[in-house]
Amino acid sequence: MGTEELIQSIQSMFPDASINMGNNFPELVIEKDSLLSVLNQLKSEPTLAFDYLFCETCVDWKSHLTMVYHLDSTRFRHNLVIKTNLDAQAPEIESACHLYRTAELHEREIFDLFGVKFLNHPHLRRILLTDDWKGHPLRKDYDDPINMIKL
Amino acid sequence: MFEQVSTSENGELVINVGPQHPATHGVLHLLITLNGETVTKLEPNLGYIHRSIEKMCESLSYRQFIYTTSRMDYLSSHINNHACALTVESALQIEIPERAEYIRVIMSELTRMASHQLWWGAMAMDLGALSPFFYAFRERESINDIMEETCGARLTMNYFVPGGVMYDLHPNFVAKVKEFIVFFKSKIDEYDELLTGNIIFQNRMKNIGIISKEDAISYGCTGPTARGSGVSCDIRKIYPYSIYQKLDFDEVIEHGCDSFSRYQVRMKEMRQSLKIIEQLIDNIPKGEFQAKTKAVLKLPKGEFYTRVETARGELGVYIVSEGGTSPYRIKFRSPGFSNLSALEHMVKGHKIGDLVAIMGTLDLVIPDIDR
Amino acid sequence: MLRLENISSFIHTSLSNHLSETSVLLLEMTIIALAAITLFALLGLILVLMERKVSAWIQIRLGPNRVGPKGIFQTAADTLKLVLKEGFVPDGADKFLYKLAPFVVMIIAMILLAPIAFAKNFAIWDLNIGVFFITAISSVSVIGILMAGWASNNQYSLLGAMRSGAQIISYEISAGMAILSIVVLTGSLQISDIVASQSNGWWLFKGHIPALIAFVIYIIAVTAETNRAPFDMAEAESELTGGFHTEYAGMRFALFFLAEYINIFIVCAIGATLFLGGWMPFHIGNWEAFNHIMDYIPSSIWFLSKTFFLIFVIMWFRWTFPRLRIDQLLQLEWKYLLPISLFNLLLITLIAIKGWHF
Amino acid sequence: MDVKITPPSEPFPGTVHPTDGGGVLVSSLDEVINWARSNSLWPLVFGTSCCAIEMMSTAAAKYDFSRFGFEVARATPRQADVIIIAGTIVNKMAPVLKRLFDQMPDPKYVIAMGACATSGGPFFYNTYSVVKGADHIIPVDVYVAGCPPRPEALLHALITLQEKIKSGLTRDQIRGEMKAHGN
Repeated sequence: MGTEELIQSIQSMFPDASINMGNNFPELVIEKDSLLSVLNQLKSEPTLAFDYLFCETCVDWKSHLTMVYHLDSTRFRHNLVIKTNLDAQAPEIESACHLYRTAELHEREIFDLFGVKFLNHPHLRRILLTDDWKGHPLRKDYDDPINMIKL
Repeated sequence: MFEQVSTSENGELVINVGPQHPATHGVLHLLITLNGETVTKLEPNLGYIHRSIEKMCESLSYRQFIYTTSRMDYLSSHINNHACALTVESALQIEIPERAEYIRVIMSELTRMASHQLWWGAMAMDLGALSPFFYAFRERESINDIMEETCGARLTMNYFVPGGVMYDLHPNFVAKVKEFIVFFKSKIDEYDELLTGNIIFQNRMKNIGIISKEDAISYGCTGPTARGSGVSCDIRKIYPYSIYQKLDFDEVIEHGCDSFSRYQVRMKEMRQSLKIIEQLIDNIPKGEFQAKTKAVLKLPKGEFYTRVETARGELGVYIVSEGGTSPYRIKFRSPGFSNLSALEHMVKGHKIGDLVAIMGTLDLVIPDIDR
Repeated sequence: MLRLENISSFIHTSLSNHLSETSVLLLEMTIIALAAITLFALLGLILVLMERKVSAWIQIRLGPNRVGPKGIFQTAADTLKLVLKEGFVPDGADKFLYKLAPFVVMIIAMILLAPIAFAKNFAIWDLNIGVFFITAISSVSVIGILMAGWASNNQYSLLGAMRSGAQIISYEISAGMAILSIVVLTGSLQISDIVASQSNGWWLFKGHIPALIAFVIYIIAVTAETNRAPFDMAEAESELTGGFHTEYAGMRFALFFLAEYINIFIVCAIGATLFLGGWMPFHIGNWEAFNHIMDYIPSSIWFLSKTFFLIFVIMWFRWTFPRLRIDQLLQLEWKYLLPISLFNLLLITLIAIKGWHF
Repeated sequence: MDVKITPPSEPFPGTVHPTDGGGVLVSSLDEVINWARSNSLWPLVFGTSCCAIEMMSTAAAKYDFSRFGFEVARATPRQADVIIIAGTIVNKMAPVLKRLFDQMPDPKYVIAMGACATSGGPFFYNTYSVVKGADHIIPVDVYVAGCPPRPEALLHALITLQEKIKSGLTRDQIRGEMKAHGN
């Protein structure tokens, strides 16, 4: 399936969501509540078979956070990026780790560095920093006057 | 008098492996629960070498941030640099000279071999065979010598820059690489004789640390870890970058799903790397080694993602640019991080000795995981 | 000619001329004790250095060569440093057992030295149940290791000690069977008798293939019993950091370290005595001239060279093989070595009864 | 241990009475002890990042630090004499490093290998988690420059440490001597 066809078939699956071509991969922007159902459909649909989540991360846009999921299909070798916006004050989203086991550690990392709360995550705890760490360092407003020496 | 030996509720022994433990190859901390010698639960605790590279990169320019990636997965530093250079180049649409492409691929493959050699020695050491480590380092030193002549460093090269490579090749380079190919071809057979056929080694590796194809995909395993389970995931083949398209080499896939398959994949990959270098070393085109680029690089607004195949698996570089001289957000999708998440699945029900062996076959580099 | 037996008898006679029988005995015991301790220290130094040189040779390195000529004082420096290092008891350890354990291991290694014949007519105590004595005492050494592992109050130590317990007790059986096969052939438990029975050839050659099998089993079993790689379960540096001696430092660790090497020496000495003729020179049939030259070499040299050859073999194992897993280790013993050695013992008995050996 | 040691650069306040040979035994015993300690430095297996690989190279056949008797790398801090901090120390690792150092029995020595362990190195600016130099946590005897240092540099550091132990001087005395020499 070419990229054009892929975009069309995904658009027909999710008429509400917007999809357009990014620099590298097609990008699908969805509502955060529909994340699990979208992922589920993308994974189970035999012509798409997005079975491999190769990157999951978050971007802090100050006004809001954006969760970014990079999907790949090991059968058809096509990729898709899913984006969904979260509230900056109390970011919350369903965990994808029941669909993609790799999300478990990635989500713990995002929780640690961005403070995104993943619902139904088996053990959401800090992973890279110490348990008593204050703040989420990859947020743009994070500041640590003691440890960080600004250049 | 006595402090109770720490046990879980049902009387199982809880042990901290790491952060300082010879088998973790760095500062990984594993909290394992043992029933007798059998591992019933394993929980990785990371961050003992979390150096906040992603945060640092947000204040570094696109030329500067490459050096931090050499220190991430220091065993395949060339390949990490390659990923970053490719991202910047694809964003700015820089055409790089063919000579630079050839140099890059040769260097990457040399790095891959050096990394696998170190893995071979270190894994054998985990299994209790101490001598292979020294043999592996003998070969690795000759690669280091080649690198040092051209790049000026032995480990953290910072040789690939956006637009090509930093310096031209050393005049001795081609002769030395050819010498190395002949030398290493005999040595790699020696590796097989020494370890692969050993009955103790085979018993320690076969049917240990099983991960099925589906699980490997779900856990996001890449590189030799996944290819040992029959997943085709070599980025050089499926999403070719640089000049890999033109090269004749095989993606090594084993279907055993166990430690031994992962071992075999790496051993065969070394031979494939030799094959790639053999194809290239005589045909390095003449010309520029670096394209003309602006002194200050500014990426256009947008998001850029590059995937390359390091010695451990798929490295992804995700750059979000706001149009400035430094990235707005940068994310390194490191292969070790995902491979590590499969560790518990592989280790459960095995003995503590196998935990060490399985970790050896995953070839974890902790700074790559923690970043 | 200067032979060890002449020296000992000279000392005995010269002392007896001047002193009463009791005081001669006491004095001789003191001399022997001092000699044994000196031998221990020397053996420790030599064997550790040998291990490091052998490993360096196998691993294409040079090995220690800076401290003293060719690095021969390296282990002396190490020992002195270990003795001078801070000795302490970790918090929460069972202090009494923690301090006792290295001495238990050490003393057992020392007692084992008694019946070994270092040269012709030169043994500390040539008792009539020598072989039995050795098997009995050597199985006690596991107590020291268990003690160390338990008393350290450290999970790694505990695991290492438990592994070691299971391992030593298992392999004791095979080692015992292998020793027994020679006892069957000789018909005596006394070391001097066993050596004397090999005057016309070593049991390794005289006993046909069953003796060879017994020898191989013996070497495997004692490698396991002394906790050497590929059976170094108890220490397993890459798994358990240091096994039972994880919490030991300084002098006490040095004792464990020393005891390991002394144990290797002893098991190799016993192996050389039982299978390779002890201090007996190497003779070939009726090559009179050759045999005469062989006789000219002192018996102590024969004994030591055979022992060190076996030690070298065991070191060679260590630097070549990967480690077994604990269940594979026990499987090897109970499923393979034990049945083989039982069957082998039957064969040897048959050979001994029928007199098929040379 | 807040003992004030007079740096040798300052003149001794008072007169020194020479004794006829009384100190020879003690001082030569000290020399023997220092000789033993300096020639038997067993390193702890401790590597956090890139420098660990160069430490391994130093152990390997080409550079071979076993020549000096350093090859008995111990996995447990109880039996180690020198801790080579090979790599970056981050905030989460700092208490672990301190604990490892505390677990080592005296006398113990520390080598800070590489720029990260010396000062934070390439991770000095704009990082929230890197300790800017391991000497914030434990006292360091010898610093090695480089990112990562070459194996020769580590060997040199180990030999320097040997010399330091052989000299029998304390950290403060050496510092005083260096000041006197204008370093």
